[in-house]
Amino acid sequence: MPSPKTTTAAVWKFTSCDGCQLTLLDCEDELLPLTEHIRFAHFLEVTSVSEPGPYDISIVEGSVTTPEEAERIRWIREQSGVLVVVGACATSGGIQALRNFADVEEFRSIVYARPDHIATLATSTPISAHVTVDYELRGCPISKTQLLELLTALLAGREPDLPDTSVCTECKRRGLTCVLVADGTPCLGPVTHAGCGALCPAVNRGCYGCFGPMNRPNVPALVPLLRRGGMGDDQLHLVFRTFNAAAEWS
Amino acid sequence: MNLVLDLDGLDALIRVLRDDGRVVVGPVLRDNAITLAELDSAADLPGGWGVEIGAGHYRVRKRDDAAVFGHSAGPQSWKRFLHPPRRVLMSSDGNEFRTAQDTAPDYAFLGVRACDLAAIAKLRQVVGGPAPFVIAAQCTEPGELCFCASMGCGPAAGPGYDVALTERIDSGGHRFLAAAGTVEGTRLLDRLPGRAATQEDITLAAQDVDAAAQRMGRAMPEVDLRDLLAANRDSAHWEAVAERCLTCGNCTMVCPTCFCVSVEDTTDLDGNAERSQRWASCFEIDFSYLHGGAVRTSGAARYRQWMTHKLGTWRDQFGTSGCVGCGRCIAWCPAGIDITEEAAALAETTQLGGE
Amino acid sequence: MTHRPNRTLQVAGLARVEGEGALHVRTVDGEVDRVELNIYEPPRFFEAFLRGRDFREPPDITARICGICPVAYQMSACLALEDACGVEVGGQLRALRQLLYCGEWISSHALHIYLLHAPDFLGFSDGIAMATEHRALVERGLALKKAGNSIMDLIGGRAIHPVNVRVGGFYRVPTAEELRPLAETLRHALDNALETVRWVAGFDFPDINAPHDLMALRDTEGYPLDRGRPHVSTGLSFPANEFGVHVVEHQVAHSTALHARLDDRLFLVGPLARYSLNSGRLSPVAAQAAADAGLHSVCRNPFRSIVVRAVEVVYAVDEALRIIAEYERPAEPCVEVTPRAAVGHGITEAPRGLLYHRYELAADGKILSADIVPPTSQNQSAIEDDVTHVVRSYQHLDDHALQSLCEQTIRNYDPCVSCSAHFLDFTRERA
Amino acid sequence: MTWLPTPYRVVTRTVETHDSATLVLRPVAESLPTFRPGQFAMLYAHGVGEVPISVSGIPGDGTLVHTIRAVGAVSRALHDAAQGTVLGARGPFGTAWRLDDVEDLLVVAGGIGLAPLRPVLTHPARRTVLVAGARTPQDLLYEKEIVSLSDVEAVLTVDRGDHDWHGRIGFVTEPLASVPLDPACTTALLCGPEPMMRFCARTLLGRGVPAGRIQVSLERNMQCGVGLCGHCQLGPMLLCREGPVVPYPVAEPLLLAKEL
Ligand SMILES: Cc1cc2nc3c(=O)[nH]c(=O)nc-3n(C[C@H](O)[C@H](O)[C@H](O)COP(=O)(O)OP(=O)(O)OC[C@H]3O[C@@H](n4cnc5c(N)ncnc54)[C@H](O)[C@@H]3O)c2cc1C
Ligand code: SF4
Ligand code: SF4
Ligand code: SF4
Repeated sequence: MPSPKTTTAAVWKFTSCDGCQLTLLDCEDELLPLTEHIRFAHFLEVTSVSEPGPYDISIVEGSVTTPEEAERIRWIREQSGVLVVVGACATSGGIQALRNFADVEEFRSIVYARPDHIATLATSTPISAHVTVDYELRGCPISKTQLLELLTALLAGREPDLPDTSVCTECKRRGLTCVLVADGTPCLGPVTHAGCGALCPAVNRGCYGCFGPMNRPNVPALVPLLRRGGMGDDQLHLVFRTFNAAAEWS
Repeated sequence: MNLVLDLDGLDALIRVLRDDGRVVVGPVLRDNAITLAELDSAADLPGGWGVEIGAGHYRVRKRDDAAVFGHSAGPQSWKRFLHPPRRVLMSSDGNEFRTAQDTAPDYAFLGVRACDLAAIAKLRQVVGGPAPFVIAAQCTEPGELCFCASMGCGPAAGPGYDVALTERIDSGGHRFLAAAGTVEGTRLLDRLPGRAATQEDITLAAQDVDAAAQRMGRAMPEVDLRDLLAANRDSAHWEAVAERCLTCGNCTMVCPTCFCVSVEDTTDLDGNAERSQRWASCFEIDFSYLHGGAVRTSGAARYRQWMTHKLGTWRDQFGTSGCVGCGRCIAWCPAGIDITEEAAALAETTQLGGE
Repeated sequence: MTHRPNRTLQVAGLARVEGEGALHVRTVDGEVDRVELNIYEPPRFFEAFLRGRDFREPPDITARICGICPVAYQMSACLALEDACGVEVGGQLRALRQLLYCGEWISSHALHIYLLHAPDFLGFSDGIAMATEHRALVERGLALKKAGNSIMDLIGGRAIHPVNVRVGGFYRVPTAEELRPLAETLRHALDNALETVRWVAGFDFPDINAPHDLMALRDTEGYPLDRGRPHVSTGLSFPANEFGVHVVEHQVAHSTALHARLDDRLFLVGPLARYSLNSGRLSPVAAQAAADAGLHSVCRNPFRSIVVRAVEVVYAVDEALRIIAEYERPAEPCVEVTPRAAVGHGITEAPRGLLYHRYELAADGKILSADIVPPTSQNQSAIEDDVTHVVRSYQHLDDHALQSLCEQTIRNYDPCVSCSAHFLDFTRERA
Repeated sequence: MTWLPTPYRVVTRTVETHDSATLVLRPVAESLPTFRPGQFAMLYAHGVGEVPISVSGIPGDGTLVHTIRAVGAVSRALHDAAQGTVLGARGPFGTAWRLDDVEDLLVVAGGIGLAPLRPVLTHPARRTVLVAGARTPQDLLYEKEIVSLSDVEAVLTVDRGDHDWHGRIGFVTEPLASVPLDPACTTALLCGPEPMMRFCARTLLGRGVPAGRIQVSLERNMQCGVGLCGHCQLGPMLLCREGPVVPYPVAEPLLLAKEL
């Protein structure tokens, strides 16, 4: 038995769907070995135990959409050695950031009969808008491979390998045939951040950008190609305004 | 010795290679494209399928005949097998370092065109590795994006093949003229059912290949490309390309000679480490990362790097051009950026010395 | 008079539930004065921003309501949109959908049984702590969960928010050969699933029966999964398009989740309801497992829901194996769907219970309004009622024990609090 | 075998500055061929990664001497390697400083750039002048050692001084403009940030040092050291092969191009 390491980790949820923290539990083969190296000091979805900070690693899922959350993230930052934010919500505000482009009062009244009971902010913002972030995992949801890469890198003291180039590079390494060129299917792969392993092209589908923009995407150059694939103004507008609506696409 | 094989003969060829323990790789129709995969028999070949190809455009189409090699370069190249997308380099337990087991099988490549034969040579010059057994397919029907003739790499297969096939379908039937290029090739042909080639077979095949040279869809400008690119380091044209370039890296990934790799370190929970290499691209910003930031961040600088290396500085480094004229980078560039057109645009505005 | 006439129990952050909630219980003079399941999961306004989106988007967008049961959202959304467009997806395409859904049931139930719920019965704070003493058990649960995920990876392209689902079917359908290795995995999973039933059947269960009405789908054949008609234990049954007439949501001050009532009565959806209304339709293997576990044809004890879930895992694995055995690759990955101005309804059985979607489309396929009623908002009143019962019946317990029991009562429902945020029918409420 | 490091053990570790340390490495079994000044090794820190590091000393006893500044994960791990740690080394790679027919040696270094130049300070020359700069006095490498080298006329300068600093303040270009030289007989070796080397070379050219006698050591991302990974391209060169030491006339046009 390796001696139990004392690295403590806390998993925090902000406004989100739980999918990214679930990714940790989806590491079925690695979960128990991981717990021999990392102690989960706070992970509400999994355990009733909640130890006070500080924590070596904090993993934060979700965006900031309430005044309480804006407070809480500051406290978490203070308590955490390394702050890792995971998923589209935490890195770009997530799908709920669509409110940033609309009137949140109206949203509130569409969903609730007595909107005055609901405390919410007018915007959904990424964690980095509030505190300094050490590492980001993109994706809606994040990739299990990248999560394990990050955790093993932190444990080994190396830099995690998280390329910020296009999905195309992964698509080609997998040996997939480009759906944009060979089928005329609109694909956001050329401007989308790598990390998923080109899941959509692998099922003959165009990438819809759930990992958000790559480093320096050239969106204007892609737009005519999407049009050629049959996308109209409406669709073009929608396709960049979904899971990473508030990210910098160009 | 020259032999004429029919489809059964081709099938026998695959069988014999497999019996010898080789993994036979060749063209197959898959996911709306003609890709490369392991062949069990000649029935796996894309008989009757051709392609319609343009800048940023590729469609498979039904041919009027049953030709199995009637298609130009597809989305993949032999690079995947000789220089795999990911390869473990070594492992470490902290005290000892071990080279990774080389698990590459003994390959036989079937249907290698002249351009790709040249590419295999250029790639192996850099990355090394065992030579594959090569059955070339002479090019009798170049595609819309082919320019191997102007790169001096085709359409006739140059040296380096073990056997070269020339496919012909006419009133005389569907057949392949098989010519051996090496002793091993001759030995292989000896084991195949076929008839000895006549002079006519040989003449017809040569004519078909010659005619192909006249039908190339593209050509490089007739200037010294190395000088052209060296003279254009500060050209404003790079900005113009950068407006269209997605910096997605597809061109480098599909290029049969682009060899760049990045190294990745992985660790497991028991303290073991592994180093691997994976295909990298000079279009990745991190590719030129130095402490403090990347050297090449603009799209213009990255495109310039790619094209300059491919057509120019490759010669400084390896004594030959990095481009074989297969046209893949044009077809599989989603934006349809055409290296021959960009070279022509540069040539138009450049006075090279010595004229 | 009891010994402790006045007390307050406060659980600030409910652990081992998906999403964020709190519980507040107050007793005055020995009488339960107030029980509030307080869901403070911030609202995300899905129904609001679905308006104006394209009819092809809800399977991807609504999946993001819940990372635990995205397939359920995708399935209900597809069903509702196909209903609006007058399309039915049948044959092997439907079979693939069922297969995908089985994957989610297996994975979600295994997660709940092993990591969230069983620790309550065995006295551990969580699955990880449980693994220190019962490593093999937890590994079995994880293996089972992984089997479910591998179905979703293969059919859906990924386990969380699958990418391969679209209105009308899929983007790419697997070849029979690609499914073969999955069958191998599932045969092992079946053994694990059967052992799981045996294991959980041996737990100690408090003797409590939920008096509420039970509602679940009933399909023309088989156990309900991806389609069917809502049936209620009272004998009531209605078509999907009448869901809104019977199930009405209303907002409560203490929660961002809306509460629902069925014809103004408390009701339950989920494994207990599904089982009690359909136990006769389980596959022989699953039925045998249920019988061996001592389940009768109706089960109203929420604490035994863990056994029902385990039986449902057996069913889902068995069903997945059947589908793979009978699979032939369809010629097209999807049927064509042309939008039209219409309203569509779709109900499927999420692991946690019945999930309703309704969309109103314009002729060009734009969504005019959307309405989503997730299982947890349907169950929320019943959960509070259960907690009230528990507090009433177990007044003699000390605060700590009573609190644990209350939490366990909530976990009986595997409440997926993250998705429970919000969903009220806008049009009806305004009217 | 190209990629297989040879195990070396850290025998001594000397702290040089707040972020730099010198390691002496002894082969665990096999040793690498002898390095020449200016050449580099690829040093591997277990599980963290491998980076190019020049030799900062050539004792001739089979050991490797490297000075490492911690700037990122790998250099940090190497820098921190305690006595006894096993590291991996590959090499020797790259070009060396050309020292044949040296009369007067002028060594110009900025920051960690002094490390690859340290071995030439003891090279026999008619006269050796060292002009070394650093950001602050705390960043000056080998200060005591330099002062003790009686054959070296050393001019040290810092960008920002402090109250303990009584030496020069300013960039290396300033002393370079005035240090006594016999330009025609001078061989100048430059290593430091690119802009520094460009300015210094310009100053020296202005003073009449022949361009062909100015050598610079260049830096690009390197992941293999043997021309396989492609990262170190600078124009026509693969810097791991044709560099890092390059004659200034070759380097100048490349350094002037933007983002090359
Ligand atoms: C020929 C040569 C000789 C060198 N000699 C020395 C020396 O003697 N002492 C010393 O302290 N430093 C030297 N360096 C610089 C040293 O290699 C970098 O500081 C080091 O690579 C930084 O890696 P990192 O992982 O610590 O930092 P990060 O900045 O986190 O780097 C991440 C990755 O980027 C790459 N990278 C970053 N910077 C460089 C760089 N400068 N060169 C090449 N790749 C880089 C590496 O692949 C590295 O793994 C030399 C560089 C070269 C090219
Ligand atoms: S399919 Fe998409 S991701 Fe793949 S190469 Fe084409 S554009 Fe890029
Ligand atoms: S291909 Fe694009 S949309 Fe699909 S999973 Fe990857 S990043 Fe997300
Ligand atoms: S040239 Fe084309 S393929 Fe290459 S990086 Fe630019 S857009 Fe991508």
